[in-house]
Amino acid sequence: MNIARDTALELYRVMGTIRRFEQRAEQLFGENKIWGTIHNYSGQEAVAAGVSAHLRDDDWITSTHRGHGHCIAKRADLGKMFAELLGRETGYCRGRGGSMHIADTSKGNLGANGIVGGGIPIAVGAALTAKQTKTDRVAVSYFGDGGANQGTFHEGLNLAAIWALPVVFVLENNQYAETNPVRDAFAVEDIATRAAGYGMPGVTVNGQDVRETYRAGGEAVARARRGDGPTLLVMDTYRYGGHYYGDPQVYRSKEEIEEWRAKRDPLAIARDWILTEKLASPADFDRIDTEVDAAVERGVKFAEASPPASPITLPEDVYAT
Amino acid sequence: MNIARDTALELYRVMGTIRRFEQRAEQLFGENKIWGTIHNYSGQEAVAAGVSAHLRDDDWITSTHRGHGHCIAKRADLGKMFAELLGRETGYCRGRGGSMHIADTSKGNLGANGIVGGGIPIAVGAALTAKQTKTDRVAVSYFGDGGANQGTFHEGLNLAAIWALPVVFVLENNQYAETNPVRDAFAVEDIATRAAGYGMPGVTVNGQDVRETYRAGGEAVARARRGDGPTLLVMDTYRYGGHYYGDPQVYRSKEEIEEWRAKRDPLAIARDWILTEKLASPADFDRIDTEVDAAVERGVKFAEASPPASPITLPEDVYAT
Amino acid sequence: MQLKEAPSATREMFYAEALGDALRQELRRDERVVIFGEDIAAHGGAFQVTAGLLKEFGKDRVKNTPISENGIVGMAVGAALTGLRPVVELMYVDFMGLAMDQIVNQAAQNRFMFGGQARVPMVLRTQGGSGRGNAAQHSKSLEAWVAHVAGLKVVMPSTPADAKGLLAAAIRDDNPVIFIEHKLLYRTKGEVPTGEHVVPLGVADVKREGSDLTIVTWSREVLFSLDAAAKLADEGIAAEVIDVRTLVPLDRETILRSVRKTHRLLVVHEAVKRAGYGAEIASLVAEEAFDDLDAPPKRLAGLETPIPYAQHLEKSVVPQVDDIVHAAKGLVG
Amino acid sequence: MQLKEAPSATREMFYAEALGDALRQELRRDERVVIFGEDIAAHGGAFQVTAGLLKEFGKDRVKNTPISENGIVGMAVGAALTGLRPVVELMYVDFMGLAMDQIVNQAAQNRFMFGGQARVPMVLRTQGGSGRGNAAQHSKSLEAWVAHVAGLKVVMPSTPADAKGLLAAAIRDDNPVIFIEHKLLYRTKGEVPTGEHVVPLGVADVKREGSDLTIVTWSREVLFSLDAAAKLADEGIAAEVIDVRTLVPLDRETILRSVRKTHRLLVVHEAVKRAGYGAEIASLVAEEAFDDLDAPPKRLAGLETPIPYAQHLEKSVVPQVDDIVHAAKGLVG
Ligand SMILES: Cc1ncc(C[n+]2csc(CCOP(=O)(O)OP(=O)(O)O)c2C)c(N)n1
Ligand SMILES: Cc1ncc(C[n+]2csc(CCOP(=O)(O)OP(=O)(O)O)c2C)c(N)n1
Ligand SMILES: [Mg+2]
Ligand SMILES: [Mg+2]
Repeated sequence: MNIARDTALELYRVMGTIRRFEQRAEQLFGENKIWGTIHNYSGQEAVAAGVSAHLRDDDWITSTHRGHGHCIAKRADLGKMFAELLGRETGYCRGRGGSMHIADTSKGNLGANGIVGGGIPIAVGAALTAKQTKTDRVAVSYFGDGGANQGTFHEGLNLAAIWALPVVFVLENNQYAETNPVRDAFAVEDIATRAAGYGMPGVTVNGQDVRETYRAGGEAVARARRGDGPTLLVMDTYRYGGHYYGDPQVYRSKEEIEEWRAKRDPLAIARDWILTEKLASPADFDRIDTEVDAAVERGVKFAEASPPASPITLPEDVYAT
Repeated sequence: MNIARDTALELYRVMGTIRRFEQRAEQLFGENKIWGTIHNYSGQEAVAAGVSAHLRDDDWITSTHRGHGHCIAKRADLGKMFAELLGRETGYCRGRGGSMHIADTSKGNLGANGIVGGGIPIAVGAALTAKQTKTDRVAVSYFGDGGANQGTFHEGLNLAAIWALPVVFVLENNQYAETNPVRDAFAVEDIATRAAGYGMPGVTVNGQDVRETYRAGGEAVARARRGDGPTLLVMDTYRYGGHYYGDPQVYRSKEEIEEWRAKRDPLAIARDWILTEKLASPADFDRIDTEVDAAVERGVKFAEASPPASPITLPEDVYAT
Repeated sequence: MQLKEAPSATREMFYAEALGDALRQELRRDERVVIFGEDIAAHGGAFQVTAGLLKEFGKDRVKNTPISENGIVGMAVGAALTGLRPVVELMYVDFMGLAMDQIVNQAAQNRFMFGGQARVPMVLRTQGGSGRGNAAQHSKSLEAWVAHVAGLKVVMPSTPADAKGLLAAAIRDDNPVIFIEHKLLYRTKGEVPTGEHVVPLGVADVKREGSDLTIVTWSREVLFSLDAAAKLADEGIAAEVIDVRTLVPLDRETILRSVRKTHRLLVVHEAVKRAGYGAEIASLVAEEAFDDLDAPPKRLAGLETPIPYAQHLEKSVVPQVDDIVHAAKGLVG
Repeated sequence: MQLKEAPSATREMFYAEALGDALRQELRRDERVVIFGEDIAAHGGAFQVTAGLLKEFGKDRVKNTPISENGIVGMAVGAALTGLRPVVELMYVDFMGLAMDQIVNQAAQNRFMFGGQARVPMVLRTQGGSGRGNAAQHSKSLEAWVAHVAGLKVVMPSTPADAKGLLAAAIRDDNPVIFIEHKLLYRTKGEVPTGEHVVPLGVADVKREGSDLTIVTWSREVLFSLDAAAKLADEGIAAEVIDVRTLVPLDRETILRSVRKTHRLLVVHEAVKRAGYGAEIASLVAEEAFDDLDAPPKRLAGLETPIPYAQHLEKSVVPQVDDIVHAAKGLVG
């Protein structure tokens, strides 16, 4: 598959933005400006970037507790994201949600979700809306290997399959669910085989190479948009950080982490590819990196300058009137 | 597979007992002696008879709302069953459970279950006990095609697979879940393909031929007993009655029912086989039929002579002391 | 009862029929309304509420689902978030046990967690209660669970007219509404407006006036309470019977006003007494009208046992008419 | 507090550690005890309660599971029915939404539905509450759901010693016990008997004596209430603080005895007030000790909103020490 220069650089920019966003979030966390927990996506950037590149603003996604990447790839405003992490009134969720619930309905992001597997049927429902209203909108549900053992996976995939709904199930197999390695949670090598039991295609994808995630995502999204029904994409990937920022990570070795970082870093792979194919020059990357840094800093500034979330308005967010 | 005369006749007897039990239950229902609802198993007798023939009294089963057959095939006392249906103190559940909750823990029947799919993880738990206590006991979970679309199916099969627990999953595909035909609830032809997604064998079986159910059940139970892990058996079968006794059955045709009754009746198939192989004579069948009738009548008598369930003792069944 | 417009003609309908009428009315009125659930299409639902709707509205708007409670409720959440107004049916309220995650962690909280960005206009129709010999997994009364959850509304109609009007209001509401019918009310009859009929959520209905005690109740126990009130009247006791109709939002004023008049409260419900919604009402009255009470606020509710199967056992664990009479006399006497 | 035997030596422990001590004690004592849940083995659980147990008892008795809440709770039910005594951990009480079917339709009701043929000796350990910025899906207090269910017992310890003793009792109980810890108590400290320690279920603990009002509370709000009582004492108000410890069975006598002495009741809990368990206690007192009350029974509890993320918002929706002081003064003054 040939990917044009603009697309290639945009994929790189999205991935870079995710990485940089999270580095800054970790700093802010270290400065005690972020409360609660953050679950970082770094290492997995190629998945969200490659798949969501095919989505329009009126397409939907459902995300997870590890949602920064999905949110950014769906073109969220970084300022509102940081403001949310900082509990500000200008945050996406006015400080009610925090990292684990950032949603941006204006861009079709139906929310990060603290319930593992919880977003799957919600994406199916969005796809039902698409079909029911006779549009060609699609829904993408991102979830982890852990989510794939929840009942919602089974029920959601079956519902989507029997009605050929326009939804793409993106299983991010980052090798662990919290501390539990995939080998302890599955008795099957290739998780994508599960798709056959629902009568839908299942594809295993190298989730570290954005060319692959882009290609597979493109095919699955196109299939959904055409009305041909759902697909299960199993993306092999890896999270560099612990389960959450601060995780002691007793369950894996430093070597394993280093190995993925050194040999399978999605940003490095993209850079190599783009340079090798001469789609851009090192100077282009420097420019993008600088722009990304600036955008992230603008976001932090916006957030820090924003007022704290108002407690007085809490009730109006409980019930709509 | 060669099945000895005694076994063959015992399989026939169990199937005949189920059929006769339910005919009598329908009569009693018509006489307003049974309260609530009954879901009859007639038509599916070969499944429970063939599989449970391999079970010892210290093996376990979990059953469904359509549980008479499973209960009888696990060698329950007919009198206590009828007494339960009649709400008597001598019933298996002292009138607390009724048809939908008959249990006989003395024979390892962990209960009919009114929650579709509810028994699946319970059977997995029983299998965990078997393994944990280092015995060769096994658990069989009976459930329907409808149950196969519940999250519990997915979670239960995966749990059993990753720990190689001694459990056999018997999916009774009787073509309908209440009014919903299998073709509307699955996008896959062969439900047994789902087993592959858990890394366990999946076998589709002619559920009307007790030779087949006996053979497949025997292999799966033996595999579990050996410690080689779970199996999914998909039994193609049919219920003659409606979903419940009295169902108007708008969702299927008389012809379809007649076709199954005429060509695929499990009792007729068994009889033909046994006669053809000269394992027994027509007189043997007459004798068994008479004995079955008598046993069922004794059961009804016992139940009708029993006192009504006592309300005063209800609290002691809520909490164990 | 407040009607949105002057009641047009009425017709005697079964409760089940009136519910179907509301669905028909709303399906016609708003094409975003879709209904789905197990066996609701050709069969018309386990209690025949949706009978005939498939024919009029087609299988895209009246949809049978597989047996996947958490999945279908989650699907309703997603559909509601994205522009439909789904009405999903759970065949028995007991099956909420399978779907509580989507009901509570998602439907009820999405709007709040998203800082008001979203609305979740969905109705979860289900039915509960005992009285049909369906035993412990098909007879519970679980309204207290959902009434405890911020973000949900909870409706439990007792008459055919209320059933129609409240269901219409629930469908038009922009929040997730848990709408709990009663299996033994489906075949009860009453006059129901045949035209558009909407009963606002949050308004209790004084189903009988009286001055000696206030009976606050809902769902099937309203009928029992009215029967009890008639018997009490024979003995010279005038019971006021308030049907709360919606547990959330609760019409506190109507309840407090009545207690300030009668000085005695009896709350009656079928659900298990311990931590039931009756405790909320008794506490409310004790807190807000303490000085008006001439006797302790009393709850009469289900015994602390699962619902047993046998008919005589089943009746022994939930309040019957005579139990209400007895409790009321104890309070007044 | 009643001890099964004379307290041996004590040692200062964290609440989390004390829970681990109970698990160790029971795993040693009874080989039928097995524990499983998500991330409880090598990692020691999200709150380090099970740290070290894998090493001592091996992976057959201390088992990591996949993320399948309904499945693993159901597995516990099956294991309990067949002879084990499983202790299953749900990482957050909010996840009960996924497992309510197995908790309620199966665990709680099996014995009853089977006419007493079975016992379901299992413990579901979980933790709830706000205060860590985990937002609405990881901060709820849901004890009212399970307290409403006939067949379940419900335990919520507030101190390390109670945590150990009550968990041991729960494991030895022949019924399903929902054992709810609090995420902000894990790092609190207290003296805990190092030897065998069992605190019977159903016995409240008067954690502070007083004569002016009775504060009935549980879990983390016990600590807040004790702090509030200290502040009140400075102002000359003597509050009695009762930690119910087990919501089911409830020690009604201790509560009623206290109210008969103080004549004033304040129930304090973190869960949403509407249909919370506080309503049960306030109603109980209003029903049983009406004439002893000199003021309306009062509930101070969570606002009717999901738990928000930001720290200052989070604090604003659940009772803090000063809120308790304020409410108590309002009651006494
Ligand atoms: C229903 C539910 N169970 C458990 C948890 C606790 N938890 C949060 S993330 C997580 C692991 C999820 O693993 P996976 O789906 O692979 O996603 P990853 O974290 O690897 O991205 C767990 C167990 C939860 N949030 N929700
Ligand atoms: C959780 C749950 N959902 C729905 C029902 C209502 N219900 C009872 S039986 C049934 C159909 C079950 O179909 P299947 O599993 O194929 O079993 P069959 O009746 O065909 O034996 C349904 C929907 C139920 N009892 N439990
Ligand atoms: Mg993972
Ligand atoms: Mg079926």
